[in-house]
Amino acid sequence: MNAAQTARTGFDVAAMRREFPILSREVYGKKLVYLDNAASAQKPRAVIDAMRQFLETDYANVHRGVHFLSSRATDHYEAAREAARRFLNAPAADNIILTHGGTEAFNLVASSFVSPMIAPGDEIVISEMEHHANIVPWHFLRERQGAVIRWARIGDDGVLDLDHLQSLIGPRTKLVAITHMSNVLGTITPARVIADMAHARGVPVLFDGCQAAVHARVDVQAIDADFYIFCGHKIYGPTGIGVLYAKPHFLSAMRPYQGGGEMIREVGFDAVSYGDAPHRFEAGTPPIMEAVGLAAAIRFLEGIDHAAVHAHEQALLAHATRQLRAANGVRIFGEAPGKGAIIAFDVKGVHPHDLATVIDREGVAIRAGHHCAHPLMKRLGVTATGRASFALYNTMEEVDVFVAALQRAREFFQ
Amino acid sequence: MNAAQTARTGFDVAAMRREFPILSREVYGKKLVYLDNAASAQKPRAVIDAMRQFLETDYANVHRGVHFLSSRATDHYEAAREAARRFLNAPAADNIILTHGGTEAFNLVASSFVSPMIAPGDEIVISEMEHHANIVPWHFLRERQGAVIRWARIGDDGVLDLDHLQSLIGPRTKLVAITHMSNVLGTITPARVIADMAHARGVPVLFDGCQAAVHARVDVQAIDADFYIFCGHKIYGPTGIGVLYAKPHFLSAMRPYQGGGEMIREVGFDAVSYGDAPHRFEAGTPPIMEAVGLAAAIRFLEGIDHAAVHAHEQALLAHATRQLRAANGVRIFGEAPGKGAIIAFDVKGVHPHDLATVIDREGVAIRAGHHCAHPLMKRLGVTATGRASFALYNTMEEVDVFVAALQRAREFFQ
Amino acid sequence: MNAAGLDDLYREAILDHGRNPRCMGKLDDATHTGCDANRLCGDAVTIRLRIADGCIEEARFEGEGCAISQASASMLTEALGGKRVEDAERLAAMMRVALEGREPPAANTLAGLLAGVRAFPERVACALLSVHALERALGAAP
Amino acid sequence: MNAAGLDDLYREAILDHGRNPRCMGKLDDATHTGCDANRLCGDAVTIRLRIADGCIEEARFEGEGCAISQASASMLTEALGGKRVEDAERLAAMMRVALEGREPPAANTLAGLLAGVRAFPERVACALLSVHALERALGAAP
Ligand SMILES: Cc1ncc(COP(=O)(O)O)c(C=O)c1O
Ligand SMILES: Cc1ncc(COP(=O)(O)O)c(C=O)c1O
Repeated sequence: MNAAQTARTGFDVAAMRREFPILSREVYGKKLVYLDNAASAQKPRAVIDAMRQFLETDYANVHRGVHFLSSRATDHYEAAREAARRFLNAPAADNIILTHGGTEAFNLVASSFVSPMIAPGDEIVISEMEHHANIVPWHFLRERQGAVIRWARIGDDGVLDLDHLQSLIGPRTKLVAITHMSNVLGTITPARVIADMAHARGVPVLFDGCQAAVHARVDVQAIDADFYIFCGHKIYGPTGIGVLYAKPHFLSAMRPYQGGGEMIREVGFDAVSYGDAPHRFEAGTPPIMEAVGLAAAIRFLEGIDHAAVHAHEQALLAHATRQLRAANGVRIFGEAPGKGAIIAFDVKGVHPHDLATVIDREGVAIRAGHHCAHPLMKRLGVTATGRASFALYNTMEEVDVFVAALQRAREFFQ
Repeated sequence: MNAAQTARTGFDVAAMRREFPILSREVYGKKLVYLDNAASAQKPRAVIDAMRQFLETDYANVHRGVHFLSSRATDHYEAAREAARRFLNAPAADNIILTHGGTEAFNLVASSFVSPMIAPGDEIVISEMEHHANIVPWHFLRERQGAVIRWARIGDDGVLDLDHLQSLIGPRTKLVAITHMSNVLGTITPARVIADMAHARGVPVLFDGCQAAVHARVDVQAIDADFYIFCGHKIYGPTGIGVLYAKPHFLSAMRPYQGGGEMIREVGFDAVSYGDAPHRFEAGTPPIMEAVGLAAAIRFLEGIDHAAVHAHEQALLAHATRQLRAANGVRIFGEAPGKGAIIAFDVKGVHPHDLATVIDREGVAIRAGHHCAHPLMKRLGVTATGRASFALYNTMEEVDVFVAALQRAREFFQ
Repeated sequence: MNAAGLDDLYREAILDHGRNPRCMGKLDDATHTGCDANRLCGDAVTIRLRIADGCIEEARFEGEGCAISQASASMLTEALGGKRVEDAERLAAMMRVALEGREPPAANTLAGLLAGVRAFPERVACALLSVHALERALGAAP
Repeated sequence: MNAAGLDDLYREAILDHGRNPRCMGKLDDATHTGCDANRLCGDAVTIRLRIADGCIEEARFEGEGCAISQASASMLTEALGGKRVEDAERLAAMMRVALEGREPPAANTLAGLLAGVRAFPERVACALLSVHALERALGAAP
């Protein structure tokens, strides 16, 4: 099946797997079948080596130094900003803020951009399928400043209800913040349509690209995003780094987020002034090694055929969906057309945790739980689901191993 | 000199140097002499390898998963918390919050602990020799909430004026936040005395241990710190991770800092509740790889003779101080008794930047500038200084190379 | 299931309690109530007791979650009926030690039945959920 | 100094201007003022011009910082005296291109004298500080 698959999509998955050292490890004496990619993807040799080599040859703190290593490290760091710019097709590197993760980027926007303009009763529009990272910062504004969160509905198929979304955007709306791809349902949202909708009412729009960045091609200019967020560890890069794209006029108007070194212009005893964007938002020693890893991950993705990868992931998704549909008692959550390679599901009579524990002993790693999406769980009427999520290194055989393990687990618990 | 040095202190610096791959590199065809350790220290093989090996064998996201790798990664992550606890001699691992850096830790305390109790006119007491990371967050509270920053004086020798400090602590003081070791002057402050002073007036105390953690032994119980902060990259660990120690009753009373996954208990449409410390303060995917590196750095430090290292660093400091005092036109800033291995200085007729550029071409990396300490620069009456800072891998010969290069630069500019 | 440890985790008794929980439901005249939820996975257990003269006359639970958390709640509440409060407290303490500690519990005890979980550190919290709920119920003011 | 590039960076002319800056000081009847500071190193330059009939009658600077930033300010203000505003603007633009761009500037120009900085990327900002201050002065309302 693998050979056929490769022939069909022109994608050599066996060669790809050799780039990821961890994939050759065993778990309880079984081959590792890693289907928890939406939580975090594994790292190719290129990323691991880039960080190691950087630490062994070019490491120093950035920006503040005039010596050779500091200047090298600064070049590396700024090259990562430029790589992120390319990756998102942002107009300029100054539009890119390197954060310590996706979550920090949401909090930065909430604190530096949204919070200062919130009066009690002002609204933030999100959807029912957001990740907690795109919910809890708005709850902070609700608790502390009286903001109101409006929840755009999704259909039973997991498709965002655009009419309902539109009806929520009104004169008190300060921001529309919507996922570009759901980490549970796989739904990819029509970003340009949403942006136009928000802009028609003069409201800025933020997209949560933490999942989309690895599955879809992102072009922040084409979708006219005002803010776009993704993180390194889900695109085969390191932990501890995220990217916030923002249009320059928002950036220059935003107050600083964290205070510390690098982000200031002048610090006095009774006064302080701040540097320009992006530095104003990058207080302290930044994630330097992580930036090197992020740049390597982006180069890694640039070096492979995006269309072939996409076709491969879609083939995995289709194969898994078909098999799960055929299995007894399995229910799939999320059937949006064009969805990304994530399947949330449950199995009748088997709690997702028990399922995950049982198939883990066969080497199959899936996620079980609420996936940091409590409101979505409520919307779906469950407390937890299983979730299998696919990466470019997964194979059709792995899907088969997963489904067979799931069947055996179901029988065991019956 | 090296052999003698080793004999004197019982410390084998040549062997130590072999643990740090970058030290064998050349710069402009010259041997690298890295004296910018206070900005960031280089990484031993043990740290680099621990992160690489983790990514190659055990990587996954933490906490949320029931599968093998996730459980391994969680163990690694929690082992880092325990390592940080040991390193600080904190009573329990739950007192340890892993942040994305030193700077984030200051901002967390400012935002989650201090900000909610600030009324206009309330005071934060710091010193004239603080790093911007321990200044700018308080300026935020000044700008946004009317807090007042009170500056404890230092003497011309760089010693903290304890009488003045005491006189500043009053009924409106909400926090005393003082460096445990100055990143410019090298001054080590009497933490326990300061803590007792603050506690006598019922005021909590925070210590900035970003420099002290690598040069002094820290015991947060012995000094009775309420908050203690250090960061990974200055103790031979990775970027992107910091540690905040806090006494449990403060932690449990503090509101969350960033919102996102992992830090919640329950997220609803109209309500949210938060998890317990330390998780309440660790939103989103944490610095997992970085935690592995931090734990390796701490184990590395635990594996060497602290007294011998300290003696070695003090010998470097004494040798450099002697030589610089003997050189023409060199002025040293900071002569506190028992100071750590940092020398800030300037050279008559040579701007620090020009000096740093010139000696860089001889392979010597020092820092030139304000060292993220503008107020201290004003106090010293300069806009910038040079700074040489020593690590356990520096040698007496390196000090000689540095001083000789400095002398040549001085002649060049005369 | 032949994979190491799984048979030990999901013993017949546990599967049975998981499928057919005993003592499940409301207890309208409860004097003591305690509940606990697992932040990470959403499992939840509420235990209700009717205590009179230092004796647990009736115990019931409600809950939602995996086989381990629900079977543990079922087995525990079943064991509580008729016990004196001190004995219930002792049972809770014993189970905590048995599931978190180093020494394996005796095979034929309640903790022994759940002991398979010790090989699955990320599932220990599931087994302890009802223990914690019980502790809270016993500690709650009547 | 024999190390590669240093002699080129610190040419005699630059050292001379650094040690004995020309046109340094206040200009009480200035019509145009501009200043810039380097956030990272604290170098600062203020340029003051007296402009009449489109012509720079006098130029002066005040500043603090490294040899490069101060020599560049000294050489630039010296060159400004008597220049027409358009020519000063052209000079600023040329220097920016020469120091930031790919093509090395001609040796016998002002930019040429400063061109050694091109091998020291972290010092280019020092050389451009006074250029930026000049641009601000020229752009400032009289
Ligand atoms: C859709 C979505 N948004 C936001 C996040 C938060 O990213 P991170 O945990 O890296 O901060 C995640 C990942 O957990 C996600 O899947
Ligand atoms: C004394 C002191 N405090 C705080 C910091 C801030 O640490 P970081 O830059 O790692 O956030 C530093 C280092 O730059 C420092 O030297």
